[in-house]
Amino acid sequence: MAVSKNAWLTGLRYRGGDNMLVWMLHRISGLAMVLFVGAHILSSFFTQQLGSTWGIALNTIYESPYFQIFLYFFVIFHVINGLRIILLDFFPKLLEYQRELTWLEWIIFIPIFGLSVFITVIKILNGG
Amino acid sequence: MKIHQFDVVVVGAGGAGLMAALYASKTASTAVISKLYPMRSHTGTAQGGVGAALGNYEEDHPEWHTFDTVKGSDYLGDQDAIEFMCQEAVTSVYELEHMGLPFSRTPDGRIAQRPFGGHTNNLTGKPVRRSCYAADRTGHMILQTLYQQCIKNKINFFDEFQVLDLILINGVAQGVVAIELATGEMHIFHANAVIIATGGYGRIWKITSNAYSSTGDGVAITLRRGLPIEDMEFFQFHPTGIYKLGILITEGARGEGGILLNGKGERFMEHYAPHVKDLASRDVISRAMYTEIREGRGINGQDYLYLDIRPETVNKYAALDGRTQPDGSPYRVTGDDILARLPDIVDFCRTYLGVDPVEQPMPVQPTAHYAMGGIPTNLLGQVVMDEKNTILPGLYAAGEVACVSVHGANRLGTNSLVDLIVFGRHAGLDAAKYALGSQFKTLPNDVADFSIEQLDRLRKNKNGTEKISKITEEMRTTMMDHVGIFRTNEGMSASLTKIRELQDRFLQIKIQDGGKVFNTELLNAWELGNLLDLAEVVTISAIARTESRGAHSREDFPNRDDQEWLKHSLAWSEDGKIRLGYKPVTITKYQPKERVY
Amino acid sequence: MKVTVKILRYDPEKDQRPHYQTYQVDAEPTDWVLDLLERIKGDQDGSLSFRRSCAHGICGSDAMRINGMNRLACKTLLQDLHSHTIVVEPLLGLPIIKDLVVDMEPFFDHYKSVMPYLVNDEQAPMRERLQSPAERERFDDTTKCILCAACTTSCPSFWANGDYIGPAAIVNAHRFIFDSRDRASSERLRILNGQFGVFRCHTIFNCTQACPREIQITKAIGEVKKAIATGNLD
Amino acid sequence: MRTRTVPQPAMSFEYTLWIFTRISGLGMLGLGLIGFVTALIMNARNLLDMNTLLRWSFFPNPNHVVNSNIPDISPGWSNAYWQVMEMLIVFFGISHGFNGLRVIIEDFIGHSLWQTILRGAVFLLWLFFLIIAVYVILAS
Repeated sequence: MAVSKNAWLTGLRYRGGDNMLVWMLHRISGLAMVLFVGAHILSSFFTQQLGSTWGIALNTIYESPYFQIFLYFFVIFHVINGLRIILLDFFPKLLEYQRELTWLEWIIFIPIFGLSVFITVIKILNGG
Repeated sequence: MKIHQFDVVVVGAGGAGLMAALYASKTASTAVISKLYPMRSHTGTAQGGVGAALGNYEEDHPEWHTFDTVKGSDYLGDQDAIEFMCQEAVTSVYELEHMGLPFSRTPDGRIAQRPFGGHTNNLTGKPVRRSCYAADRTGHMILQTLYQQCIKNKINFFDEFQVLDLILINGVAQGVVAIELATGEMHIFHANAVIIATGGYGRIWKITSNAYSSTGDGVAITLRRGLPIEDMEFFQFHPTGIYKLGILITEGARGEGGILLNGKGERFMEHYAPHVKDLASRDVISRAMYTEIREGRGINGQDYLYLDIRPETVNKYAALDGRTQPDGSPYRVTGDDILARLPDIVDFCRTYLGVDPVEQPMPVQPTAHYAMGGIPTNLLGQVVMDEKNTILPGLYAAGEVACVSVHGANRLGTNSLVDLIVFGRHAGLDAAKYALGSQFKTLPNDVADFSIEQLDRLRKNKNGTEKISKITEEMRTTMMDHVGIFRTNEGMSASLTKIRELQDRFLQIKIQDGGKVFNTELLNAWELGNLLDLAEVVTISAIARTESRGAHSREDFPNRDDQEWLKHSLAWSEDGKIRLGYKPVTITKYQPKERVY
Repeated sequence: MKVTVKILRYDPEKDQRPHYQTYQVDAEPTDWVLDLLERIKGDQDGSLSFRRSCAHGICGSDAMRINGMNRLACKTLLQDLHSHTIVVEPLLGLPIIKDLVVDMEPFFDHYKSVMPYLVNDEQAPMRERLQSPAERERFDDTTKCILCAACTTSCPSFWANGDYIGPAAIVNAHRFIFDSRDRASSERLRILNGQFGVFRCHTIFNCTQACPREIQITKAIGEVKKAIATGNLD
Repeated sequence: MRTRTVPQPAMSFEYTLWIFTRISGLGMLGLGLIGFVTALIMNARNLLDMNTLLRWSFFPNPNHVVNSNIPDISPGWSNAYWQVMEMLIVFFGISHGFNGLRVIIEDFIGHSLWQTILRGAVFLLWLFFLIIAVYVILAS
């Protein structure tokens, strides 16, 4: 009788607040890091134990400055957002100021990430 | 078609219905049938508080409450019932508190109370703090608390079932017929006792504080089943509805010191009620406001006035009145106090008017609010069916739908909540006792036929030309214009003609929605039929009563006439005609006097 | 002014899937979205179904998705939407019965599962139980809930998994957990400590943003989490 | 207002991992900071550039910086202290990450067989990665 709800993609059909974007980024960055670190551990293992060449190839990608810009974004964002969440868990009273805290988060994030990108870009320009 | 069997069925899940169900379910198997989810009921919009002489701040007695209610009713209330209600109010409020109702508190942890219109210290005549409140959402809290307790007691809820008909077998109530909104299926609820608690019918009027769902279904159903309805000419207009929208601004706003101002910036209530001024009873203030507007003293000459709760205004007039805090110091408020005590009012004004009441006055006009009349009952909530108060076995009514009558010609603020907790409780207790002591009767096969026929008649009108919205609009306008605060024979007769014309046109109504699932259009049409029937009864009862009393005020008969009219009117529907009858008012302690505030 | 209203319609007796239908309506900037729906139902298409009752934001009947966000139709003024096109859709995450009417049963089932009622078997005094204004203030915010489901159906955790108890149920548990008269707080905390309890909340704040009563929902949930972690109810 | 307390509910699986997520997140940062400071004490200022120092702080494994174009640092640095640091960080990191993966998966599934299967799979992956990571650390 009733149509079933469509859980997938519901997020795209709802206009959430600033914090929904932040939450999505947290998930995406977390997932991405599980992927990098997992692959990294695997490649280290193969390089070390089997002297496999694809491990080295993977490491080369990691160490390329272009890739590192992504990595910085995910790591720095995940860390700062994670700290915000922990702060809110310890002091629920701050939850009333969540909007301000989210702005603060971006205010902290942007210079740190900007600096990292700046350094990396300089490195690329210097021929990496 | 499904058949259910319970000892007691309660129709309606507002305050009275839930209260009745809660008490009935202590001994009997109970079902609550409601066209809305319980939390959607109109009780939830009640704001200011529930009156009970707890005396948490100052001296107060149930006897004073009784006298104030009798006086408020313009001596039309039955005094035995009023006395009973005011005595029971105290224990009922404590009981609600024990159920978990989050009342606001006094500094020493007791239930907080505030002054309310018409509630006075009988010795000094000054307003007394009698209304027990939870900020300005007392009704919401009552509804929540009762629903929570019903969940705790595991009561059977049939949410979104519209009751269409009452089953009477050999003069005994045996259940109801209902349609399930979600499927369009008919259900028969077979029960030994039926409690009707469907609320009021304020939707007859254009400017109303009532919900879309306040369509008087219970009253219309019993009227169609040959039972009388009482005192239908008395319908309360609340003085302070938001201009044009009718959304209520609680009397508590005036209890906290709010002042009504006219276009000249005058506090006009001084002229109409020199003793209690802005805390006179509602009919008095509504009439005063109407008079001010009609004499051109509305704001900018328009048809509204200001309700001012800005701290500077409140403090100014409180000083003029010599009002004090409970500890004897002068009464003063700040913007934050207003916000803490009336948060929802502030929210409504910001949302709907774009006005911040702490900084600007609120435009208000009287709004149709509460039905004093309804299904006649006795003290235990049992429905009575004639002038001699003969009981109809197994049928009960409580809340706004019922007329005990404790409100008489005009209800005092806070007494609606008192009514529903006291009489809801007794109806529930007595219904359970009665149901457990009686046998189920066999239902005939055609019990649902009348309901099905009513809906089919609406549905089959494929070539209809009339629209629900159009007829509704015309009915509400004519009732507002002619059967509102001030009434004349001429106007009401015109209105009656109009209502009858609309009833004819109603037969030509066209329903576009042919489906079964959640067919709100069909049910809205059925509700409109109820409203039209009730509008007719209201108008006929009002034309017949040639006096002014309480909320019924006639320009052609401006005085109260106790010789002729100190009696309740009853109306029956017989072969499509309304027949009127009358029954005496019970007077015990208080002889009718002139009513001055 | 003319306003375009785009409504997600679904009639289970006719349609396979929900579809959008567009209406043109005359409106004033101070009209509410509910007025528009009433006007459409009254003048153009009687078969449009939606719930409504009190029409001023207290009963919680008409929560729906308006321009992508959960709101009460009777509390949303056109002028606040800043748009001449209004998209009205049913709440997400609950099955649609018809048009804008969704099945509320799963929502109420979650609500009922947190013991949303006062538990205190001690002998009650003859008068009221005492409670200081500060103790009363402690849970004031969460008593405002009208069970409109706007919060629960704005929660990504609930969309993903209907077993999640949802913000509304936690709010109503909070109202009793922090009530000084109640004696079943630890039982409620135990329920909320389960797999589909408070820890499925990822502080996304859609609920707080959606709440028409402006309850600090995420804060309430945070306080419940903290109470689980510390056992402290202050 | 007197303090109201209730007996804490028993540690549930969900709560344990919730609190672990916070602890491990903070833990990784803390360990990184400790590593950073100890590396500086061990004269990292003259041996490593900033980039490598950061990488070292969070993964103090000689293998990890081995093919950077910096002087080989393993001789003086390859000791038990760094191995313990590294193992703690790796344990926190992998657990934090796979728990996050579990949360994301379980946000989408209710009580069902799938839940058990996927939970088992995540557990096995976690164990697998933990073992090889420890192996790599000890073997380098």
